[in-house]
Amino acid sequence: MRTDVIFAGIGGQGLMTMGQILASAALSEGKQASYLPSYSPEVRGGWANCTVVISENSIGSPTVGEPSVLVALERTSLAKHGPTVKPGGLILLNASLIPEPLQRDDVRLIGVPATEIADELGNPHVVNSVMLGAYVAATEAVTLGSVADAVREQLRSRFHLIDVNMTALRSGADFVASHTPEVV
Amino acid sequence: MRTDVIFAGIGGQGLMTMGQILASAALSEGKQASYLPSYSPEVRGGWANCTVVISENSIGSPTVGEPSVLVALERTSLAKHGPTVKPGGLILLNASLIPEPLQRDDVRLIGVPATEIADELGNPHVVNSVMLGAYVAATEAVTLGSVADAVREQLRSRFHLIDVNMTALRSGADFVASHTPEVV
Amino acid sequence: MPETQPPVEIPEGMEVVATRPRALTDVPFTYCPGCTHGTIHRLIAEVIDELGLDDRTVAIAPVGCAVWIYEFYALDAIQVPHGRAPAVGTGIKRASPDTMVFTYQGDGDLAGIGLAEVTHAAARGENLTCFFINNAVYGMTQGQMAPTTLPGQKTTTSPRGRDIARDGHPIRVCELLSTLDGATYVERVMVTDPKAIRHAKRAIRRAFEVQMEGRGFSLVEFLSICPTWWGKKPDEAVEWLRENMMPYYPLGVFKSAGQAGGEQAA
Amino acid sequence: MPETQPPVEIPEGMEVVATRPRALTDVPFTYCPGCTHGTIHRLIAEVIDELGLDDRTVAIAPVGCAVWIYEFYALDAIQVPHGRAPAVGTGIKRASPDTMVFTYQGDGDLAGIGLAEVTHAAARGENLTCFFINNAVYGMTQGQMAPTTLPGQKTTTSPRGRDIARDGHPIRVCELLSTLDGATYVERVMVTDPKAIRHAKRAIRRAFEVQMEGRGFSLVEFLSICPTWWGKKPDEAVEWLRENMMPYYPLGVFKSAGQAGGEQAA
Amino acid sequence: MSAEPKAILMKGNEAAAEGAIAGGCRYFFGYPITPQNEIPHYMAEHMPQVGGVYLQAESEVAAINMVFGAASTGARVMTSSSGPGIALMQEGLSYMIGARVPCLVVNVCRGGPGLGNIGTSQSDYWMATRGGGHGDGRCITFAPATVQEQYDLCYESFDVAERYRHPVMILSEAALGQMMEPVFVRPRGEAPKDEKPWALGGRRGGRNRRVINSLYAQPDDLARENRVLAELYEQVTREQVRWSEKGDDDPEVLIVAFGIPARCSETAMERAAASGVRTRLVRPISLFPFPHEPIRRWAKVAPHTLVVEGSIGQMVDDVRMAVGDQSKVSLLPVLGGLLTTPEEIAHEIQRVYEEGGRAP
Amino acid sequence: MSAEPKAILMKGNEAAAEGAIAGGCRYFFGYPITPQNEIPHYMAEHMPQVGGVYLQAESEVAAINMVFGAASTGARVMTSSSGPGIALMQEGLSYMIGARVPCLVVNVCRGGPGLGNIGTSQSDYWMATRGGGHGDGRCITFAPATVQEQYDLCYESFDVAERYRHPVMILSEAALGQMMEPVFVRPRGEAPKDEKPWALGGRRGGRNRRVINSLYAQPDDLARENRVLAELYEQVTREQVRWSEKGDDDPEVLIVAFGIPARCSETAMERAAASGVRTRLVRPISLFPFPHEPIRRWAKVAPHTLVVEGSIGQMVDDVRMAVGDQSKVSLLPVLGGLLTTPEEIAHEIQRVYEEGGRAP
Amino acid sequence: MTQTVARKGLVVIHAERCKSCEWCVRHCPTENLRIGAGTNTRGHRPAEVIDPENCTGCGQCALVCPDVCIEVYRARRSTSRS
Amino acid sequence: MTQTVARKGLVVIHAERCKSCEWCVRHCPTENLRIGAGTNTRGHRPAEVIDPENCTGCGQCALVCPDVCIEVYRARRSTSRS
Ligand SMILES: Cc1ncc(C[n+]2csc(CCOP(=O)(O)OP(=O)(O)O)c2C)c(N)n1
Ligand SMILES: Cc1ncc(C[n+]2csc(CCOP(=O)(O)OP(=O)(O)O)c2C)c(N)n1
Ligand code: SF4
Ligand code: SF4
Ligand code: SF4
Ligand code: SF4
Ligand code: SF4
Ligand code: SF4
Ligand SMILES: [Mg+2]
Ligand SMILES: [Mg+2]
Repeated sequence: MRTDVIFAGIGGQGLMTMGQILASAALSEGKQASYLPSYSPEVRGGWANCTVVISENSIGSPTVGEPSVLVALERTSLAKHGPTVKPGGLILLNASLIPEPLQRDDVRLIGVPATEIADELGNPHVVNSVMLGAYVAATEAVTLGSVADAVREQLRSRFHLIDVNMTALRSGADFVASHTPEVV
Repeated sequence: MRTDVIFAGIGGQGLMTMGQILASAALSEGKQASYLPSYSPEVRGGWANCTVVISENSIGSPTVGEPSVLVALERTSLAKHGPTVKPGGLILLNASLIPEPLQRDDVRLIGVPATEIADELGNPHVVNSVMLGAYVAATEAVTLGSVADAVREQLRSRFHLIDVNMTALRSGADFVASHTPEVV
Repeated sequence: MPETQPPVEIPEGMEVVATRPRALTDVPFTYCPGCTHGTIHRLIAEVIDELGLDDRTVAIAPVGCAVWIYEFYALDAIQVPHGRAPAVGTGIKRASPDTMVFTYQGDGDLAGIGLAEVTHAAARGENLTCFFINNAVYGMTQGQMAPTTLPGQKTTTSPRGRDIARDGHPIRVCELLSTLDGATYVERVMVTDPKAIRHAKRAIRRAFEVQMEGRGFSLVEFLSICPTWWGKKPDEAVEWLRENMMPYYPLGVFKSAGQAGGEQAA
Repeated sequence: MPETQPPVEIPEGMEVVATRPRALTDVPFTYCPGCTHGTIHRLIAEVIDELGLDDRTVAIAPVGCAVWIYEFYALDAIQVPHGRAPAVGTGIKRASPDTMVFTYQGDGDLAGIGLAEVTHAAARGENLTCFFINNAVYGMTQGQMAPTTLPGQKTTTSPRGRDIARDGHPIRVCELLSTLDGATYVERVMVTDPKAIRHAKRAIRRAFEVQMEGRGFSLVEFLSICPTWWGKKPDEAVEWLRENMMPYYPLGVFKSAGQAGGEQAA
Repeated sequence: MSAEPKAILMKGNEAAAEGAIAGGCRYFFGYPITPQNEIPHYMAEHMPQVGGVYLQAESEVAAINMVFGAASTGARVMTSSSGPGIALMQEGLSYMIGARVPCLVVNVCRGGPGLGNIGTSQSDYWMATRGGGHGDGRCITFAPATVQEQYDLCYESFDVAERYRHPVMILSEAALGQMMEPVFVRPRGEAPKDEKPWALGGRRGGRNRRVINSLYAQPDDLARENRVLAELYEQVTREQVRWSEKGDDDPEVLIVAFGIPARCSETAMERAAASGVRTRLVRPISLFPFPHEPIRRWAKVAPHTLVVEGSIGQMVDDVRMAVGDQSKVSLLPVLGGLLTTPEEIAHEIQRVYEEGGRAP
Repeated sequence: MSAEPKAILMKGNEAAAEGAIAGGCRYFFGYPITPQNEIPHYMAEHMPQVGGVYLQAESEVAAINMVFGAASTGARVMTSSSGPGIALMQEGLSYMIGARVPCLVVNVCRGGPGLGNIGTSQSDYWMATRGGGHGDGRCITFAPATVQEQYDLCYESFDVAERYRHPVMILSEAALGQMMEPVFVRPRGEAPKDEKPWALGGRRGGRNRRVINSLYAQPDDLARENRVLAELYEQVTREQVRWSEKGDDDPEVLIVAFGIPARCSETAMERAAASGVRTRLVRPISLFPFPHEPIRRWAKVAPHTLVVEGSIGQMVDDVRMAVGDQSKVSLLPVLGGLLTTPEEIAHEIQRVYEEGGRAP
Repeated sequence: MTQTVARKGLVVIHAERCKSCEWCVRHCPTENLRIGAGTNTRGHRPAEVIDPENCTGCGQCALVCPDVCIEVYRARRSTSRS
Repeated sequence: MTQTVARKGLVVIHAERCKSCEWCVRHCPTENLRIGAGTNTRGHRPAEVIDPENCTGCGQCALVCPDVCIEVYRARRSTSRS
């Protein structure tokens, strides 16, 4: 089984970390994984995205033309990548920054008010963890436990950030679990 | 008719000037001519040679593997190029600096005591003109008149040198005319 | 949210004190929050406005965070290989001497890979102006050690701090170039407070004037902050600049109108 | 004619005052008659002999008339791209710090194409020695204008004389490099009379000593003649050097043991 | 499960750096450029741990010459850069080829020409395989397709470089440098201890002097060296041609691609199979020497040959030379920092298949 | 006979310089290197006469960037160098290609790799035809064989460069630069006066601003530019393929050679004819675009194809691509600064003829 | 379109350009600027004026703003304040 | 093999290396060197000693010779001159 996802947003939103953590989590579950980032040259604020492919067998292409899942952190990313999602696929979006949804009815759309959730948790930087939690809950590509372990590993040297990210992961997952998926 | 000659010596002996003057002279006679120099990178004292090809028609190759005429100004040049001269060809050499002749009996060899002649003329730098005069007398590739004109043109801005070079040309030609060609 | 705050109509009887210079397009800068590249851009644009040079100036964009100045300036512009702006500028000036030319170069660009080109341009007394932005790191490429990185400063390629024994000493560009006969005007300024900013603008103006008068090579060095790779908020970065860069890179006019000297700015 | 004059047996009771240094091979120099490249070669070889460095020195050959030093020195040697000797030397020193490294570079090589490499090596305080032969022209390539060609000097690419307005000012390398913190020892000498030659040899020795003691970058500049492209006999060339080069390129120690200054040689 | 080797997730750039260190590399000279910055960052961090040296050069010109110097002492030395920086190294590479000094150069290729962009590309194919600057030299060039292979090739490259006393280039891609995949790493090794009979360091113990040089003023001497180089390249061609292949044994479309486009092609082949088109992929791993032979072999079977490469068409020349008049060659160029996708390639396979093939 | 044009004896290098000046070149930036020094010497002498500028750059890197700057104002600008210097210009050339700025670069090729020697060579064939640094650019490359042609091609190159807004390279050879032959020269012309809509100089008269740039941060934008470049090269291939040919109409041996070796081949063909071997010579004048078509046409006739070139084998790749499986390709490499001779080539013609030919 | 009352100074902040760097906030002599609560489309929280009446039109904020977000106006001296 | 008589100094000139540049001639304090009449194989006329008795062994000639053609010997101080 091969599953793939594109995380897209602008530089500085923690996209790359999301992708790396997901790939680590998959690896720790004995799966194969590839993580492929892409970004514009501005140091901050340019476009950015990454593709993660997870598979039981060796991974051929690390790129996907028509992703099965898109996680969009802001408007322009949704506009750019939304139309490429495979029919029957899934789009998770940060509803706090993306007021207008995409006009597609052949995909599942889940809006997560991630910025608001992060603000409530007192740290605007954990938007990415909220969305990652939501992604895991919605796809079950890996377990939330493996993701949590990968986050802990990643934050080894900045352990004061571990708790809030754990909460953020869970909040994202909970949001998806407790809301009608076809929200927005 | 295509005729060719290689002038060979060491840097600073005025070889290149000889070749250029010969090519000019040919051109002034309405012939085609190419002059092709070759030298090592030392500024002074390295090996040097040039090939002149004269023809009634357009000149194909400006290089020659087996020249019909060689003019050698010192020992190493004779050693290097002497063996390549076409059987039946001609070798003119500066006998003042080349004591031992080449061991070939299938070519004409003419030794010209050019350094001595130049010394007698009071200017050691006109060795090349002596040899050029000798070459013209021996081959009649061009007329001595055209060569004299070309030398005059070349020395336009250093006209005090014209006379001695004219004498040198004539001395070289005279030497060839008045000696057994198979000398040395 | 509205584009401007307040969403404005200017009342009668008010005159403009500060507005966007005409020599800037309306393309937003690509810099990180608080980065002083933007401040310097604006000052240069203001001087171009004031001297009325916008219809005869060519801007030369470096490789570095400021690579997009060809989009920011409402001027003819050319984007050139890393470090080679002074050579490109030389070509432009030789072919079109009445065009005003300025380069805008980072410390990696000018003092690293491009040191030969700027030094020779200065030695030739090339009639152009170099704006040199010293932020003590390679900003665009992720904060590596620059030729101007201070002793002990941590960067992505000096993770334990710049070690003089291994990495050598920082280069003081103004001091170096002002030894050259061809350098007409060389000054080091900063842009970290209003007074310094006003002074920096005067330096920019003097540099352009030298060029307008055909008096040769001018260079203004700006001590600048890189909040991102210094890992500091803008105000902390300003503090760090004052405490660390200023002592190593003293402000002042190093060369003026053929006169040498390290005259300190007030 | 015999190889030596007289064809010699040295009588008993005579001691050698001057002979071929061991650090030279017996390959004849490729230089034009009277060219002082050869004098400088011999002095360097003598110092290597005297300091006993021949079994741990690598010579770096430039591109220029001196390219063949890899044949002239009885030492390990490497021939490198034009101007890049200090970078190559850096690589050698970093990989093999107890090897003594010297570069031998012309003014085209060091002050022209290679200005960035020597300046950065100096700034880094790279522990190697550069011998810089300033003959005010590109010798090997037919006498073009060099960065050190004097104002008004005629060369094959300044046929009407170097024009400051077009070609810029000559570069004074010692003055430039001695502004750098990493430069430990910088001196300019000449080799046009016996006294100057003896002094030059002392400078070479000091430079090697700096390197042996691990004290960083050292450079000795030699004012040198190029009879061929100056179009002068050797003695006229010496005269020209004294009258024209010396005033522009004053002799002296420009930097010593961390001390700056333009102290004039006696 | 403790003794079992464990794969770790690494960026391609980090894998290149770690692979080189494991292969005995102890000196790194380089200048920053995206998308390869993780290599110098990793080296700055790790070289001191293994008693090596990371030194940031003032430019790529200086970097390659520092490599020249350090490598001339017999040490294992590398540099890395991307297109514009590699362009600046061309003269230095030519000298190292002429002087026969081994080293490793990693090019994490970005979009060009000019400043281009930092997206992924393979458009330095010519500069790698025909480059090495002026004169007759060319780089021995390997192109990895996975992060593991990036590690392995960097690890191995010093042995190859020293075997032939010649620079080796790894032509990587932005995508491969930036992506993460699991990598099995080896213990960090040292360079073999055997003395190199050409290495400089002073005439220690009074040995004969050694010279590293590429100047041969006499044409005969240079001709001799050129002939040696030509023979060396013949030997390299006998010994170092590397490729992988997979797919049908009676292909209708032969695909030739290297690096990431080759992996995308693999996935595309599954789709093609689903639409009933038989394909075979030959993935060159060595770009010089180029695997002419397997390509020609399959070209005789497949009426269509599709080249997928990240340029407007460079490797396609080598493929054309291999294929001769045996099969019809088409090109799918992947331009300007773009990533190709299995979907795009599958579409092109279908297109060339339907277009009808065989020789010109 | 007064009004008749008179040929004057000129060195190839002087002819290049005079041809460029006659073609409207007014700015020269360069750095000395043998065997092309007569070009800068000539320019230093003559540029002031025509109101132009000769400026000696501090390096070839600076020179090509000065060319970039001056050419960006719309002026006709050139530089010249030889192998090592051209290698240093690769990055700058790539920028000019990416930014679409025309210029003329003359490479008077010497022996390589490395410092090599100053003898004659053609071993920068790849650097010229595949070069132009990193990325997808390549130089439009012409190779003269006579001093007259050197003059003519330099004269014409500015028109070509401006037509395509692209650098043009003349790949000359040491021998051709140094040799003298009669040349018919034209009156010195001026560049056409029409305003170039891309040329910089400030927004004079309040016109819109202009930007010369090769950075396209968005992959889609760079892909678009790459596509434009690919199309440009197709157009160049349609419009600029140049070659000359001569010899028998039913050749047994097809000779492909450019520059001086082509002229030596011409003389060798007379000898071959004398020994009863029928030959035909195709001499590429444009190296990129390469004259594939005439070569393929004659390869279908001649069972043997002999490539004579001053390298260990570079153009032979292009010939192989053209010939496909139609004829057996052999190479006579002329190495290391050596000059070939008609005798050597005649000998090789005989050898390949006797060996027996046709496809692989 | 708020019609502002007559005052000494007036600043207009281009919120879309603002990157919330606080340069202006730190340098306003009357401490009349602050980072607002809203977010612009790039995710930054733009600076805003605290009390329009308090602005002297000194221009310091515009002088230090690296993103040229601020325009400043000042009452003309010759004109009487209404 | 000329057996030289005892003397203060003795110079040996490697004629094959000499390029006739006259540095030594100009710098000999006793004006004891000159360019000879013969030519070596490279075509230069090497320097030669005028009067062997006149050489002081001062070494100036060797010091200035750019082509390392000259070896200089001097009578040992301790040794009595025979
Ligand atoms: C030849 C070449 N080398 C390296 C790079 C990569 N590069 C891009 S920007 C940059 C450095 C920028 O630093 P600086 O000049 O200090 O400017 P800043 O970003 O700090 O303003 C480098 C090395 C390049 N584009 N080209
Ligand atoms: C990259 C490169 N550019 C140019 C040259 C040609 N070149 C050879 S020697 C030389 C200059 C030599 O001048 P200088 O360094 O002053 O040494 P000199 O011969 O005067 O001692 C040049 C430009 C080269 N070999 N390589
Ligand atoms: S990386 Fe540094 S220099 Fe570049 S824009 Fe950001 S803060 Fe400014
Ligand atoms: S050209 Fe000049 S520097 Fe070179 S060897 Fe001759 S005299 Fe010396
Ligand atoms: S103009 Fe002056 S008083 Fe008004 S907001 Fe700006 S800094 Fe504050
Ligand atoms: S200084 Fe400018 S960018 Fe910074 S907070 Fe104030 S208005 Fe915003
Ligand atoms: S040693 Fe002294 S005295 Fe003797 S020849 Fe030499 S310079 Fe003259
Ligand atoms: S100094 Fe040396 S080379 Fe010159 S003339 Fe005297 S011995 Fe000969
Ligand atoms: Mg910087
Ligand atoms: Mg010189």
